[in-house]
Amino acid sequence: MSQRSALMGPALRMGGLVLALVLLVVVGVATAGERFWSTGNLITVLSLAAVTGVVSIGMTFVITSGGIDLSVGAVVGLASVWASTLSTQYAAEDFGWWVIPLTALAVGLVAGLINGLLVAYGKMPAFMATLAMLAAARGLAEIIAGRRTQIVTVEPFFDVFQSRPLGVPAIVWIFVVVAAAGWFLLNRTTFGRRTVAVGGNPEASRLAGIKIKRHTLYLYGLAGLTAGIGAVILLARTTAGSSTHGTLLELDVIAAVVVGGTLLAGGRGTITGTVLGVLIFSTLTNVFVLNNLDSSVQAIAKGAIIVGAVLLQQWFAARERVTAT
Amino acid sequence: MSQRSALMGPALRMGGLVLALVLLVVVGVATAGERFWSTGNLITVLSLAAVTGVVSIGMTFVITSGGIDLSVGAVVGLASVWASTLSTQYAAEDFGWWVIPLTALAVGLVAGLINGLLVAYGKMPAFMATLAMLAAARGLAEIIAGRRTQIVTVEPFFDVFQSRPLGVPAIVWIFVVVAAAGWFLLNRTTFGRRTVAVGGNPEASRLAGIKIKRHTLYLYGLAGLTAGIGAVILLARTTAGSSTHGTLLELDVIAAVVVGGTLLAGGRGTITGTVLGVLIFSTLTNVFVLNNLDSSVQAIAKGAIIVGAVLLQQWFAARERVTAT
Amino acid sequence: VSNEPRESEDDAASGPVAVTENDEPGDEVVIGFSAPAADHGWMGAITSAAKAEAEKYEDVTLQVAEGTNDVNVQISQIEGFIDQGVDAIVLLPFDGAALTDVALEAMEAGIPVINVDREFTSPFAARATVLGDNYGMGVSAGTYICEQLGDNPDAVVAEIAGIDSLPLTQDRSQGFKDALDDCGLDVDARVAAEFTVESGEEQTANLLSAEPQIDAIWNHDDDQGVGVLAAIENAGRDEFFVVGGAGSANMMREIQDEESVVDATVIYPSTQAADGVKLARLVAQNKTVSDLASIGVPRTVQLYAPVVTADNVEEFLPIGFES
Amino acid sequence: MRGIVKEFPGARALDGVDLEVRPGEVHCLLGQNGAGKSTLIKTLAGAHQPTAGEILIDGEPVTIADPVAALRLGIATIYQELDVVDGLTVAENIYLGHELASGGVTRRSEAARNTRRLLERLGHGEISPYREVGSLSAAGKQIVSLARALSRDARVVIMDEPSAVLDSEEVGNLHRIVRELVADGVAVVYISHRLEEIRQLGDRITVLKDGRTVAESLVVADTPTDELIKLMTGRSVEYAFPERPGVPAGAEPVLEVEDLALGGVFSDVSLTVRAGEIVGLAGLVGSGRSEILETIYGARRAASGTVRVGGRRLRGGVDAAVAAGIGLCPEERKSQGLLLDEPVYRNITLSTFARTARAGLLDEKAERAAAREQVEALDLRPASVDRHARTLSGGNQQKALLARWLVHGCRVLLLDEPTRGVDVGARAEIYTLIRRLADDGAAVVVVSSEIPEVLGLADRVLVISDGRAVHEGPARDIDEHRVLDLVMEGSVA
Ligand SMILES: Nc1ncnc2c1ncn2[C@@H]1O[C@H](COP(=O)(O)OP(=O)(O)OP(=O)(O)O)[C@@H](O)[C@H]1O
Ligand SMILES: Nc1ncnc2c1ncn2[C@@H]1O[C@H](COP(=O)(O)OP(=O)(O)OP(=O)(O)O)[C@@H](O)[C@H]1O
Ligand SMILES: [Mg+2]
Ligand SMILES: [Mg+2]
Repeated sequence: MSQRSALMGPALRMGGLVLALVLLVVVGVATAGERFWSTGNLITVLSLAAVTGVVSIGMTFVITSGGIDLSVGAVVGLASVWASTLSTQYAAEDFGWWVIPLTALAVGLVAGLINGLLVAYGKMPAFMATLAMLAAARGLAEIIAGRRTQIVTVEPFFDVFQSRPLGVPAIVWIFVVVAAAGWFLLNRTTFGRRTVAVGGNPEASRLAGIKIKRHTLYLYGLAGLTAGIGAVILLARTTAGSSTHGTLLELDVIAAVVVGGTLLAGGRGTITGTVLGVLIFSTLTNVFVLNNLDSSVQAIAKGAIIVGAVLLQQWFAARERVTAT
Repeated sequence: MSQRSALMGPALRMGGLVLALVLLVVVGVATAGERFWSTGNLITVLSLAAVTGVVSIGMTFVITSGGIDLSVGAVVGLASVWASTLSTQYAAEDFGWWVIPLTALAVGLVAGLINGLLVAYGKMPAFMATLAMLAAARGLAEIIAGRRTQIVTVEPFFDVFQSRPLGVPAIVWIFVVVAAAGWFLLNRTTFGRRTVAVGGNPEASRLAGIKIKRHTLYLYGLAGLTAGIGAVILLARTTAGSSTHGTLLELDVIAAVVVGGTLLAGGRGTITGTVLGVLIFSTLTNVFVLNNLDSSVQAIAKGAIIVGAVLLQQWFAARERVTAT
Repeated sequence: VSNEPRESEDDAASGPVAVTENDEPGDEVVIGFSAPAADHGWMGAITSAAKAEAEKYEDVTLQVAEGTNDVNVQISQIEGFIDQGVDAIVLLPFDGAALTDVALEAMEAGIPVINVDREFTSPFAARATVLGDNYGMGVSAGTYICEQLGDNPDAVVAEIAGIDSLPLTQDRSQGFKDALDDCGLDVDARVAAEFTVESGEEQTANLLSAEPQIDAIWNHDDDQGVGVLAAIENAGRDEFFVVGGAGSANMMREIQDEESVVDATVIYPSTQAADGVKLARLVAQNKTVSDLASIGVPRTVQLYAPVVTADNVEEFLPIGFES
Repeated sequence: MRGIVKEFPGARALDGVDLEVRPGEVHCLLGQNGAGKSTLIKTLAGAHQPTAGEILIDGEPVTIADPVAALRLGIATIYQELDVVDGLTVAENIYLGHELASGGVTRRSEAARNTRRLLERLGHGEISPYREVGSLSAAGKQIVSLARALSRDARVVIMDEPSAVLDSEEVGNLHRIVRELVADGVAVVYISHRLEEIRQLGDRITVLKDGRTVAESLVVADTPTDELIKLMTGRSVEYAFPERPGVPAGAEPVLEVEDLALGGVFSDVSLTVRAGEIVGLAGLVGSGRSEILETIYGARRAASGTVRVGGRRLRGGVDAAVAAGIGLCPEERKSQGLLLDEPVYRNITLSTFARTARAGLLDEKAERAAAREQVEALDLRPASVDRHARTLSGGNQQKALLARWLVHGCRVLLLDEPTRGVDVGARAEIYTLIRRLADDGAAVVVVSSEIPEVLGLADRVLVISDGRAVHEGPARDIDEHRVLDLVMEGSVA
């Protein structure tokens, strides 16, 4: 029984999310029919989910460890700007298209590591450290970009990132690969298991010999890295870098992760849930647009979904506790 | 001796904030001279601080209790819109100017109480409940306003709220009164004691007979109420209600409260610190404007101030622990 | 790389120059300038054009407040200008209604206010007003689309608006709708972006998904247009033509490009604030606009919103701003 | 370990401690609360760095910079506070920090296999390695901690009060494991406040007092209990219970509980406590005694049943219970009882500050005075009401909690494990205090896992087994064996 309940719990919780997603799909089909249920539109939904999705994977790790990262949106903006400056583009023309994604990843990683340093070694509350990074990264992005939209003209970059292997856009593949890698990392590696441990009981983790500070540093680095990947996807999609890229992304990402079932307090994380959470919100947007509905109503629906999902999870968790005895 | 340290600790911490503020003032005087150090400009700084300041007082209570309220900015927007609809304004013409502030306060209070219900009785993490409210309140505000700016034409309202008793704008007086009331409430009343207790150890507080759910409900109600007051101030300043009022206010407010020394984890709160935090940020903005400096640089400075202030507090806290014996 | 090192800002922002005796140095004047955050190209061009204009006059000191989208902060900036006693204020408000009161205060304090782009709600709040023609933009775009599709009453027309809560967006949409009405067309699908590339791309991707067949698209803003074009490219669609708005150099280059879906754009001058600075100087120095017979600076200047097409793009490219 | 000194900001927890442990022995550490036992072993385990002194292993001086270093040296530790991660499975907890992994990828089935073997060795083969630890009871978690220490193949195993949350059967199990370890040549450092346990298990004893070694490596068999107590406390204390004056015949029933039930945990619990009476609840860990107290107190919502105080039916939650004059000293002092970063006086007046307040305005002067009075009466040390509760030792924290209800003036006092982790000296004081409260007319219910304590302290005993009361009667008429028999029968039935 104990084994069953240990497996049933998550399954039940996922069930709720799948149900919500199916419901949205049914509404989509009912109201927009073929316009919704076409390969093209479904690919649109996935493409739109890619940025939030990739960044959410990194955020899942941070939240699982009991932290939070408010700076991801700003870091996406900064990385997109840095990777599309004239000098980066010249370098890309000279050395190869990979200079652009590499720059974005490096910028994201460094910003993440700075967050990690402040949180782990500076002992700052993650909320404040990453809030400071939010402000600073946006400011820096604006200065670098001179507040202009930087159009990318390196064709080989687009040849790679706008390609459609098997008819599916490369950026969707990136999302899929990052999600799969994230699942593996969280569930099947020592890094992932330690992340859960640090979030669930930091003192016990320390006593078990886990180097919590270093681990925390890596976690924020990882979140920054996924923000860098998000920037690459945005560059590929919009063909331009801008300091406004990723505005308020952090809120969408956190909402998706927590709606997916990762505990905000840390100690439990689920990549599958995060992916479902991301898909729910991106399908919601799509259904609203297809029906020409007001974005204000959509905002209210979003609020309601957050409340509903979290309350539902609480209910499942309570049920689980009862059956666990 | 232990009593002394109990007093010295906060005094030291406040000392750091006062120092930061004085430093900013010195920079202001050095770079902008009379343009900075004039009654007119100082009143400008205070007027600018009024909205953030009033809302920060409510937020101080919520954070002290271990919670967070991300919705205050959106609630300011919603309250400003609701209090300036045509029907509210007709009612104000008929019954009196007080209909407008009363509506704003009521809207803020109700939104806050809904947050409180979700957090206290729905057991939702405050971050998620108020994130949902953020989305929903913005959406609702847009729908009510039809996305138009609603101009207030009720003259008696302005006669009251744009008056300048003793040469100081009414809205600055409101800030002063709210801050004083907040200080008294937090430090001298059972309500304040409960707030600190709930933040310090909710389970112990509950088992000691404190009605923590009801208290939590009140706390978010209070935060909503201050958001309502913030909306009134914005109405008085801008003469118009708009669904974009208060955008991103929550981040400024949280930054000010935490920089002021209130513990994000709950259990310790300081109104004096919050007021200093608010003044530091609003003076910073002012000094930047007077020197024609770029807002991007200001964003970076803001990030640096947050990091510096929190690290400094950590340092004081560590020292305090040493001297506490 | 096509967004080559730009020619100096003032070249990009100024059209034909008429030198008059008004340009002779006069009394020293301090002009306060405040505008929303330069978070997109058009707004960036507004600020740099204003600065460049002020540079030209040795008798003008331009006091530039940092751009902000927070009306509360913008009000405090104007309060600061009043307190400093500047000679004139050029104000592009984030929200015209919300800044009216403080503008009135300035006027009452004897400081002339030049209102740019987003109109105050009180005629007493500004000494002079420089406006783009938002309604006219919509009309121009609609008329152009009518000319192209007028014979097909079933044509599908889509609209990608800017920030919906701004009155200027509402005016543009109204003008567009009215012009389409005239030739029996209507707006079949409409989304609103946020003047950012990212939102332009996202909203357009959804829009294209929703409408499998489109004949024409009007996009309000060429800054978000970068994203709009990216989304069109991503979707591999080209059965329609696109009309832009504002008039960025980038969009004009697209017009020159035969392959591009962009056929036209409607100018919304990014030189408005520069005009505001010029007028502010004249007002402060008690001068008059030299090409008018009447004395004194006029109350309202409404700028022209021409349509740029492949035929006349060469002429407009120099005043196109970089996104 | 020689001359170990450990200073905390503001406190010298260890002030020159010597400890020598040999392979193949059970070395017991004894000392009052706050004597520095946990601090000493944390120094050994690398969790704390000593301020001075040296640690030698096989005669070689070593520095133990962090827990990893200690583990590498073969020192495994079971800490006093439960140190498991709820969100991980049993196997993952056991291998946390030394995962079985290839290139960072965990080998799950191998870990599960080894875990099953370890658990079987501990007599708990029924726990699945894949079960989430969060769903285990406190005792189950302690088993996982044990298994984790075993999994390290250590030369030295340190156990800090491992038996505190275990019932007697489990304790027997634990002792068997310890003996096995010792037989394999492992050295075990064992901390417990239960003297009889030390007598059964220990080979040698080191006694700490106020951060100093007062006796080193005494041989257990040669040292009488009295002497140990004297060494620990610096005076001789009777491990004795106060007199039972007997409940006056006409005493009013104060607390009446009828057919109380909580879904899935206990049912049909009825009990009546009269003024001046102490009722004890005896039973195994996990039998539901804490839940009974918490349900009476309104902290859990009863499925059915009624609670009356002074004849008036109690409705609502904790606040109603407190208002009616019930007080609860919870099982977990730190997490359920105290505001650790608030001054002692605010902890003491946490239930009464609203009463001293006028129209919502606090009267801190009155609060301090009330607190000071209790601090003096209970001999709480240090006797400052402005110290933060965090800096008090366990026994003094417990006194502060009792003081809270003394200030409140309770008619009914519910005490859950009032002496858990409290040293012998302080215990006697707490017993006397509880009796004094009863004499002053309070109705007291005591839960303790130490059966002699329940029997010695209470006037009347309820034996709880599997959530049901299987026996009720005067404490005089029953002994420890009988209680255990009842418990066994109860769980068979
Ligand atoms: N982190 C800390 N900071 C300050 N003082 C501490 C800290 N940890 C322990 N102390 C103090 O050190 C002393 C020894 O504490 P320790 O926990 O070692 O006692 P103990 O013998 O294990 O007691 P118990 O039997 O209650 O577990 C106490 O006075 C305690 O208050
Ligand atoms: N939150 C809970 N939900 C459901 N069951 C619980 C919960 N907490 C405890 N239980 C179960 O209730 C029973 C009794 O719990 P508990 O361990 O508190 O009993 P106890 O006799 O007080 O023992 P202890 O001496 O450890 O306090 C156990 O079977 C336990 O698993
Ligand atoms: Mg201990
Ligand atoms: Mg118990």
